[in-house]
Amino acid sequence: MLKKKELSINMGPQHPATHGVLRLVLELDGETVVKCTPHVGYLHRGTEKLGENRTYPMALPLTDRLDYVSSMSNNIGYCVAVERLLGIEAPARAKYIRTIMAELTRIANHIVWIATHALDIGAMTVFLYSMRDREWILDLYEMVCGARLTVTYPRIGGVRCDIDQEFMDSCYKFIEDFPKRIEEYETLIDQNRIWLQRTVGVGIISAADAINWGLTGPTLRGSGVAYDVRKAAPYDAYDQIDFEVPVGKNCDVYDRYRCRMDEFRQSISIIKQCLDKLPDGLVLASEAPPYDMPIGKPRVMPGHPMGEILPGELVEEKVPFDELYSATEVPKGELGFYFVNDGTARPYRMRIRAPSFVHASVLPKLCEGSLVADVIANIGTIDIVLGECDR
Amino acid sequence: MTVKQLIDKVFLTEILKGMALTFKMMLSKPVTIQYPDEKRKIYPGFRGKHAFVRDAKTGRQKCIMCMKCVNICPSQCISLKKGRDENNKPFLERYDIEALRCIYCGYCVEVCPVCALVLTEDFGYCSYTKDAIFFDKDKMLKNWDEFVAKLSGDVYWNKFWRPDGVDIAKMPKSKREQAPVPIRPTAAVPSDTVPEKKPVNPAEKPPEPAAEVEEKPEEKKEVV
Amino acid sequence: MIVDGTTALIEVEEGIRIIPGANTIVCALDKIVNWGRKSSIWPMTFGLACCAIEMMATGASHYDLDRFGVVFRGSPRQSDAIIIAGTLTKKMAPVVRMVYDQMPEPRYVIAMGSCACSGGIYNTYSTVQGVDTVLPVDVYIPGCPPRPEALLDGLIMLQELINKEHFKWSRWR
Amino acid sequence: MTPRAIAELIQSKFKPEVAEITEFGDQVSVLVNKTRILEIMSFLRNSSELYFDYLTDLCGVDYQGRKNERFEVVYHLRSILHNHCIRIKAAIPEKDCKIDSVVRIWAGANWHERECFDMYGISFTGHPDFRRILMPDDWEGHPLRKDYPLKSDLGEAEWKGFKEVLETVERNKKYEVR
Repeated sequence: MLKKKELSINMGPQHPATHGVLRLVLELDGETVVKCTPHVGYLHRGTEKLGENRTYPMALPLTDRLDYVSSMSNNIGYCVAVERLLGIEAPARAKYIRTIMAELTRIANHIVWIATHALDIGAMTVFLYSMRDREWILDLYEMVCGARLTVTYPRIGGVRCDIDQEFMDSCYKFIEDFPKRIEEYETLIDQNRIWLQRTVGVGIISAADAINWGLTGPTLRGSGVAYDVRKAAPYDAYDQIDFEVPVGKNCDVYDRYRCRMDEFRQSISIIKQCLDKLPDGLVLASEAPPYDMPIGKPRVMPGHPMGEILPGELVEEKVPFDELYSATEVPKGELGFYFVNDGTARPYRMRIRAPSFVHASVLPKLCEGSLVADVIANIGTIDIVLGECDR
Repeated sequence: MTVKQLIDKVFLTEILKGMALTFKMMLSKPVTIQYPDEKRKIYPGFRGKHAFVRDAKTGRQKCIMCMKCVNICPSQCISLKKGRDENNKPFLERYDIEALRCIYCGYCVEVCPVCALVLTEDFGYCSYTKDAIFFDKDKMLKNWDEFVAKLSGDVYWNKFWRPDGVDIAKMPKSKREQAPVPIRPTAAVPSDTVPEKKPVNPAEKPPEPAAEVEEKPEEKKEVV
Repeated sequence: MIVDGTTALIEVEEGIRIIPGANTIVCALDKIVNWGRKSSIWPMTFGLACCAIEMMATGASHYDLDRFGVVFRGSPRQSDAIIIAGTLTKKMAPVVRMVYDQMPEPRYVIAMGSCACSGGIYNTYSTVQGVDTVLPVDVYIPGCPPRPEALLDGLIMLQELINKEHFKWSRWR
Repeated sequence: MTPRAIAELIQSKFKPEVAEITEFGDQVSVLVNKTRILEIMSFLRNSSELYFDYLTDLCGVDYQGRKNERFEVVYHLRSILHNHCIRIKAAIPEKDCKIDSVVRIWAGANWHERECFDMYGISFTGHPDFRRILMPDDWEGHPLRKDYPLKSDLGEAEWKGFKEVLETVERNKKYEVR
């Protein structure tokens, strides 16, 4: 009888397939993963603390760099949250433009996802084809706001620049052309037997488990739960747009892949509706705060000796704080911002509920008991970006 | 198993389809841009290298030392020093942008009330040393000259000077009346030899005690 | 072929001369080795943050790094250069240093983007203020993130740097 | 159910535990005592009319000098079935900085609680795998506390691992070719 000994394998933080700087410590029994321990924090940059030291408009560029694959969506999520906090309503045109941008970003994000996911599993060509199409979206971004990746395009109370006819034409052309591109990716991998063997029946998580673990976005919808913030608590123009939420049923990597492929098509339909319906008007609310928003004094209860408070000193009377949790549906899932505001232009507490963070925590559940090769497929399918995970 | 599935299995149809697509792509027009030889179109308003707008009339920069860009900068990479000449008139003594820290958000361009600052469409300025990417005010003017030399038209306009969203009535007067900047030097002004502070400050050096340093006010409250 | 010894050699480039009439190049061995080295920079895939996405875009169809002989390698043992693309945190710094120490000489470091060059917007408790505190950097590429063209510019600058080197290859033979 | 009705239901069920109900916009937060948090949470999770099956977020807040109890742990709950949500807060004094873990109720709380400990130093009793998550294991201090410095230069308090790297850099400098 041979003596069995478990083998520990360290994967990452420098590993081409970990989508950044994720580190996994795998304990293997032969080819089977017995224990999987993710280590995150290699990209912890202190965004929350930094955000508490900046005013609301100044913290906007920080959100670009959270989930750098879909920076526009993060910006929009942040702006929606601050608007709800400050009680500002963006004009209709700005809302539609934001919706277009959010959906373009969803496409761009899923393109990067399919590129890296397919590359990890072994389909190199998809990477080249999809990155080719992504440049088109980046061009659209550049046209409208002058940056490719970290756009800082939306602003609190609207958007920064109006879109012009050139953008509209290019965007129409894109949504006309892109379905053909999706078919190209599908030709390459949809029925491919290697792809099927690597994805079908791998990384199964049931609907109840998925909800219990707090998964959101396509990762949850692949398990058959049609939960989407765009439907559950609409923001921007989503309540005036007709779209479906694609769901899977087998709860595995392949169904999540199908879900995202269907989201491509839904996004295109949303963009088309928005472009058709795009109202005229302003793109920024008149009461929107300027970039040089005055910082102001913390709000106090009447008669409260604010200003004499020293750090560490107990305060008898309660200072009222505004608290707000606002969620938006970014390509990866539900991006939440929780603000505690004390009346100044700086958030007293800025909490970012990042979908990637939650998704990364489910990796042990997905990987344990599966084969070591499936770990790569599992990392790809939950679509994490470490910038957002570690913040 | 249906017949179709059997055929798919035996003849590797899905692989053949993929191969056919690859073959089709081989004959299509390549998308690759041969970069150093052929350049991609940069859209106007791209946020790149920093520059000071050279005023066509005076040949100098237009900064009025309002500190707005210093205060707004999210990465706090701008520092400004206001000096005073012997007539007690303020002039821009130092204006430094630590461009390696900059995040190119364009806030400084947008808040500047006189449109003195611009993020040009230049992007490639890598260097072997850090010092080369540290811009002081002379270098910023030089950046402008380098940038406009490449432009074809007669005037330049940056869309972040007056973004579409902001109500024009809320802008300061200088910004409302800002016209596209002429970039071809008029005959009267030599383009790069105009001394910076000579017209207002003929003395050799400004009186030291009068120089006041206005550091970033953000700094004080970093630990909250 | 008989070469006319009296004919002066023509210098086509610095240090490279040709013999007129004969298909012969006269140059130092350095030049040939440097030409080979600069045409096959193999950087390591070391994406840390945002800039890694632009690095991917540079490697993909539109910009195609392979044109420059740049092929990404997964292992530090096989690579000549390391492109630090993104924010370097203190937790990551030991890893970066270890990876760098594993690379064979001669090796080069490209700091891509604001965060890698100087810490960028993240002047926080957990961020290293510039990768040059940990590694000797050869080329700084500003931008947040730099355009793919800027990365290509940086790589071309690195090629120029390699081209100018003398005798460096022999020490590590 | 409206958030207000949920809050009132909690109040009627756990009368002495609920300290305060605040409202902002259409969001309601319920401040509860931390002692019976587990009981309250399992009621919210399991009762059929509330059925908060989904823990959206769990985070800490530091109210140093602003409130009597320094820390608060904030739970954002959501019911996917009923599509309603509520915010539960538990005040935690600095001296007795711990609270019961809710990992047994929502598995997703696992990393959130670890992060909360990492950033604020609040311990969660009954957590299955309790250690730091974002910062290195031997990092000193809890960064998101209000008295922690923001700037990169930590001086003497610098993390040991980073100091070692800097020493390595110094040591290896003489072997550098350039």
